Amino acid sequence: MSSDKQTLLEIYRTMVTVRRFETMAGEYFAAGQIPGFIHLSIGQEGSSVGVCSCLRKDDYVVTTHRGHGHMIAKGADLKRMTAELFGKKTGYCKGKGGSMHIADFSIGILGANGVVAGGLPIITGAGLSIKLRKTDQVAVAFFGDGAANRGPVHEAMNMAAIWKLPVLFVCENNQYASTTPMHYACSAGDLYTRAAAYDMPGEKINGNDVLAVREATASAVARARAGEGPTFLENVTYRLKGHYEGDPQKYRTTEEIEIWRQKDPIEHFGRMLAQKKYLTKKHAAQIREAVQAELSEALAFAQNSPFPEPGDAMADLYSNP
Amino acid sequence: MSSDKQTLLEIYRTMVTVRRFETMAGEYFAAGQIPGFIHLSIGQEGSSVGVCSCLRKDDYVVTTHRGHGHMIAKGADLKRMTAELFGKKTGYCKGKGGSMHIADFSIGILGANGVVAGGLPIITGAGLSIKLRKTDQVAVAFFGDGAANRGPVHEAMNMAAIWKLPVLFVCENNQYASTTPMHYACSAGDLYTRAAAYDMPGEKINGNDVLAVREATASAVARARAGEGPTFLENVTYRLKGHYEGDPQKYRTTEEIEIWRQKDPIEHFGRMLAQKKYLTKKHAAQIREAVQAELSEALAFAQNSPFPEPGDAMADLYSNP
Amino acid sequence: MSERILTCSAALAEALHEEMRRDESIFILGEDLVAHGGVFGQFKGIPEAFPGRIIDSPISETGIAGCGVGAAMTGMRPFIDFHFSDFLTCGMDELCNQAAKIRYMSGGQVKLPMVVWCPDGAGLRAAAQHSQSLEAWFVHTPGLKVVVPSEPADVKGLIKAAIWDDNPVMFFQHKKLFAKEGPVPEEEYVIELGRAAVKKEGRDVSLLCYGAAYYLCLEAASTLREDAIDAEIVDLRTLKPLDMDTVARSIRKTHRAVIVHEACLTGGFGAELAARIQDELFDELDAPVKRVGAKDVPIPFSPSMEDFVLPSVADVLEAARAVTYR
Amino acid sequence: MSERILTCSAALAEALHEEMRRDESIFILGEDLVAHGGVFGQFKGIPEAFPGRIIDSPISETGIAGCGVGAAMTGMRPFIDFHFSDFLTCGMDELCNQAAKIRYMSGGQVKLPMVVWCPDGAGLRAAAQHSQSLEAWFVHTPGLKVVVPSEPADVKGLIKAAIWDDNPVMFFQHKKLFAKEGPVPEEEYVIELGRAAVKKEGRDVSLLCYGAAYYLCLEAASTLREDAIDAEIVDLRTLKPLDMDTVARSIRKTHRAVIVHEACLTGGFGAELAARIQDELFDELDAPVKRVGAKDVPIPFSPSMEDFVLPSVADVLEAARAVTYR
Ligand SMILES: Cc1ncc(C[n+]2csc(CCOP(=O)(O)OP(=O)(O)O)c2C)c(N)n1
Ligand SMILES: Cc1ncc(C[n+]2csc(CCOP(=O)(O)OP(=O)(O)O)c2C)c(N)n1
Ligand SMILES: [Mg+2]
Ligand SMILES: [Mg+2]
Repeated sequence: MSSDKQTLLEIYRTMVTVRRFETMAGEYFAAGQIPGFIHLSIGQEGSSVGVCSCLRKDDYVVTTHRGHGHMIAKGADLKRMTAELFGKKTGYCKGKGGSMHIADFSIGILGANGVVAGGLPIITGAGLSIKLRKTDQVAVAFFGDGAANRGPVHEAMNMAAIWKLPVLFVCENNQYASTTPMHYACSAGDLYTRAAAYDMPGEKINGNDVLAVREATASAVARARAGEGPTFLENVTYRLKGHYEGDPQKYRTTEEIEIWRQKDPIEHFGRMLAQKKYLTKKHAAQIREAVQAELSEALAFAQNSPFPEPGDAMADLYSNP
Repeated sequence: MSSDKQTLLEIYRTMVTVRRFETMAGEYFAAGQIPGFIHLSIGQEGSSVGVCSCLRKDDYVVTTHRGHGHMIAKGADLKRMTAELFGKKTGYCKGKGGSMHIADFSIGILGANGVVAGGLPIITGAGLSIKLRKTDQVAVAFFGDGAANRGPVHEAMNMAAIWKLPVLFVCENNQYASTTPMHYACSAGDLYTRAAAYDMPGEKINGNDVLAVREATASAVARARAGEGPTFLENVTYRLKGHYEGDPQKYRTTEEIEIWRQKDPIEHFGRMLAQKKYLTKKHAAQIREAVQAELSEALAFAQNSPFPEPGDAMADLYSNP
Repeated sequence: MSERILTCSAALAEALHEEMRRDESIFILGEDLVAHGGVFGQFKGIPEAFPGRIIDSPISETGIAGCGVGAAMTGMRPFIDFHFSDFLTCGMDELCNQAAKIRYMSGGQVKLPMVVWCPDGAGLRAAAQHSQSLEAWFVHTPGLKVVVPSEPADVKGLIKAAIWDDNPVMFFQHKKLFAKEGPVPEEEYVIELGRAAVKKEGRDVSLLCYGAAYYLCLEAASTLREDAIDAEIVDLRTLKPLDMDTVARSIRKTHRAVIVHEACLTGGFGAELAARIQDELFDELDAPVKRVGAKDVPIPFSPSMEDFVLPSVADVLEAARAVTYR
Repeated sequence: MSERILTCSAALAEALHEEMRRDESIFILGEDLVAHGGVFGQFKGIPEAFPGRIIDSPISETGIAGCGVGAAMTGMRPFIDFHFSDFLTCGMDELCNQAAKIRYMSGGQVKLPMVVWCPDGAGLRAAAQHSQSLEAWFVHTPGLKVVVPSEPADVKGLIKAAIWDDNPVMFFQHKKLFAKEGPVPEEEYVIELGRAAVKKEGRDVSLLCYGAAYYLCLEAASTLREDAIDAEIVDLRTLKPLDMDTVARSIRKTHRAVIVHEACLTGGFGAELAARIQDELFDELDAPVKRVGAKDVPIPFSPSMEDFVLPSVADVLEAARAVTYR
């Protein structure tokens, strides 16, 4: 796994892209241009980008209701993503899925999921498929601290463990499941220890340190590709925005949010890059501008795209009827 | 928890009752008098009787498809049990349930279950109910090594842990889930370690040593009644008969069965009682005879009882229609 | 009876306040209830009024449903909040193999007083996994009761009956109706399960509906009046038990029936009702029983497609005209 | 075509042998398959012939179903054994919220070639949790196909179509029919999904059935002949897609229909079919469409009660006579 300047700058740029994308999504949601509801991952870019920076295009990922970051980090097209959020025909899912169901099978994204933990049995199936097809792909599931309390997570982990499947279980512990503090719903205080039950390596990582995430992921990926089985990573992080856009957030204090704002993964990484002299203020500004330009293009694409015809709803259900 | 002579002899007698009941059930199943299919617990009496010897009548138990032993150990009526197995109107469930669904709510048995692990979320609910009603009852779930791989087990354990419910999760690891060896389906080799994920005490016990089971259960019950939360007990044992009566058992060797036959929990305990001079050969024979007499009575009751009327099938669905 | 205007949410909350005050054995269990009084504000004031009796659960629908069963069998009256009815898929075993069957399998030894409360329905651009109407699955499961109210007064009266029923009751409230307002009596009342309500009398066609579809029928009926078609609206309110008497009385008068629900058409509750009507009232029918429901696809995200998939007033009009012009 | 006599089990195993030899991407996943070749011997010889391609799972129905979804989306053709259809309750989310919807939600990006194979049905004194017929739930779930064969030849031809279908297919085989024998062609063949079979021609009444109910109808038809009632038997074979053309053709001839299935009556597939028939063929019907199904209770254990609850030949006769003497 290389960590040369260019790679690191690439990672930084991706993190900025996620942040800016989410910010834009929040704005256009507030403006009523994005229907339904959306869940933003602002503050969690260290995890999404750190993990995906270790993956190949043909590796699989299942993501969650809070999945924009995973999509972008895995290489999704911003135009088609934005268009999907806007419910447009040019979106990834032709407007059928929306934020909670974006998928891009061409880059291995098997889908976001509106069912919490819904992706986990699926990723084990993808891992089994890899093993049966004898490729060296890996399959990665992102899920939350809340999701970790659902039974399917355990069935999926146990099956991946006994069959030594090339799977990464990446738990993004952002401290809350909707209104519920992680410490309320998990008496052990840690989630990574749940892996031990299946004799699976589990590790707790500072999810706001993109390089720590990258390092842990890289060894898990290496183990997986070597046929040594699954790994559990608990990326400890924080969502800086509400659970969904519009969340009254009575369950936490602004002080708490402020503490975590100080640990912003992008600023943290930016400072590190600056210390290494990889990133100047000017360069950082250039990156932001370039990202912004890309996003403006995506936004224009989405806004200028047509809505689906009503009758399009009848297509795409069965492959063959 | 007393361990005086009388208590121990009572325990011994109960173990013999379970063994004899199961043996009888096997015979009458083979003779075609018991419809459907039955799963016998021969060899597992140390666990069922050891655990239930620590329970009060008002404590709750959920049991499994292999539940006759738990029923008897909790104090069920042999007549009504036998009649239920035979599908008779006088059975516990009026012939509606059969072996896999026997229940006796009057002694806290919330039911056997045809769905593996089906009882676990239920027992957590019973535990929650105890807590809300502020009684000092405990709620005990029996389940198998195979059941431990189902997701609901984990949801149930986590919930019991975070709410500190008075629940005992008693995993009877009899080495097999139907044809599947425990070591195939569980890479960690142990099941009790799964409790740690929920910060729940977990203990591995020689399930064929009824006193060891009793001791571990007693402390778990004490913890539960004291409001200190749930405990996980892994009672390691072995089923000496097939998964169901008629099982071809291609998945294991007769040698393996023989090894475990040497560890028969009843013989083991009988020898211990003999060493303590609590039990003479003659007394043991008397006990067997008394049990046999009781069973003959139960059998006669069942055989002489009428079958339900066909139309009885329409009763008992709704409490109020 | 004096009345005031309440929303469906407020009607539910009011009923819960009243009954929880009355009986200690009622408690509420579900996800994310305490901090915000429920996702739809449906439990407003309950956390403050009844601390410890509205309990936040981890995300564990299987466990939640099972807890309801265990608590119901041991002396409590659990009110289980399922968050979104779509996640009933995660509790199907506990609901359909346990709750529905345990009393029967035990030969009637035990009661299971348990309400499974589920926000359902589409129209919020929430896409395929947050928009379903799944009541038909439970109608096909002996041992459960199924209630789907439309108006606030029905919500209040029916939830009380559901709470006091000694059987597991599936109670579906449409998400889009939480803010719907309507008159609710001041006085104490309960609406017995199994009683449909003729909400508008008419002579030409019976519009049989429940839940959100009631409002489609209401709108359709006023348009039909312009065509000189006098529609009767029967709000079924409970699907199991089903008030076939009221349905039959209406059809004996109108000789024509249109069934309207939001669930997708194929295999929906309308199928059962149409099958019964044509069987039991064959000679009364002057036209086939028509069904209006969502098109047989998952609910799509984009507004124009979602609206297209859902049953509309136009669909009701078309069906009503088809049977009356016949 | 030359034929030999096979059981339903053997027909299934033969089809699997043939197709697994043909295509490496087919594999079987489920509980307790390898040691005994499946609980019903349905996979006889497969563990030996295709080691590593029939996989024993832990008891994790949720995981098993989800694995099917994940494998189907990534290049495999999973054949998921659900052990007993009753445990579909444990995989409902993976089947109904994931498998059924993912293709649609993704705008058609992916195929899900996946067979969910489920032994179902009653009559084995296995009681309420091992005896259900749940096909109606899945008919009401857009995105799934539903197949319920009766005779060995149908099993073989339909399972091949199911395996090669690019969509998730629910495939139900009645446990009591595994040992049922019947002629099966020697030659290669596939039975397209969505084609009913007129298995006996008749002029007086259409008996519409599937799965085990086919045999009830067969027996009923021969008794009816003594009453000079000439029954036609339409074995639907697949419920989704439904071959409404064949059904309509039959009813245009007989003008009378009786639907027979083993699932409990209320909300069963018969409701959907009756609703469609009365709607689409209203003027063709000389009598109401009658439905025969199990009584609306869980399946009881004791033989006399179980037999009472299940639909019988006598029930079919009664319904057929009711519609023909009308
Ligand atoms: C099975 C299921 N239960 C409940 C929900 C409602 N819900 C959506 S997101 C969420 C919280 C998820 O928390 P977590 O897994 O920690 O992810 P985060 O939102 O923090 O990223 C809940 C309860 C759901 N979508 N699916
Ligand atoms: C949910 C579910 N899956 C599968 C089965 C079929 N089945 C019945 S018993 C059994 C094995 C159970 O093993 P274990 O939990 O170890 O209990 P044991 O039989 O050893 O007592 C299986 C697979 C079932 N009844 N329920
Ligand atoms: Mg979280
Ligand atoms: Mg076992």
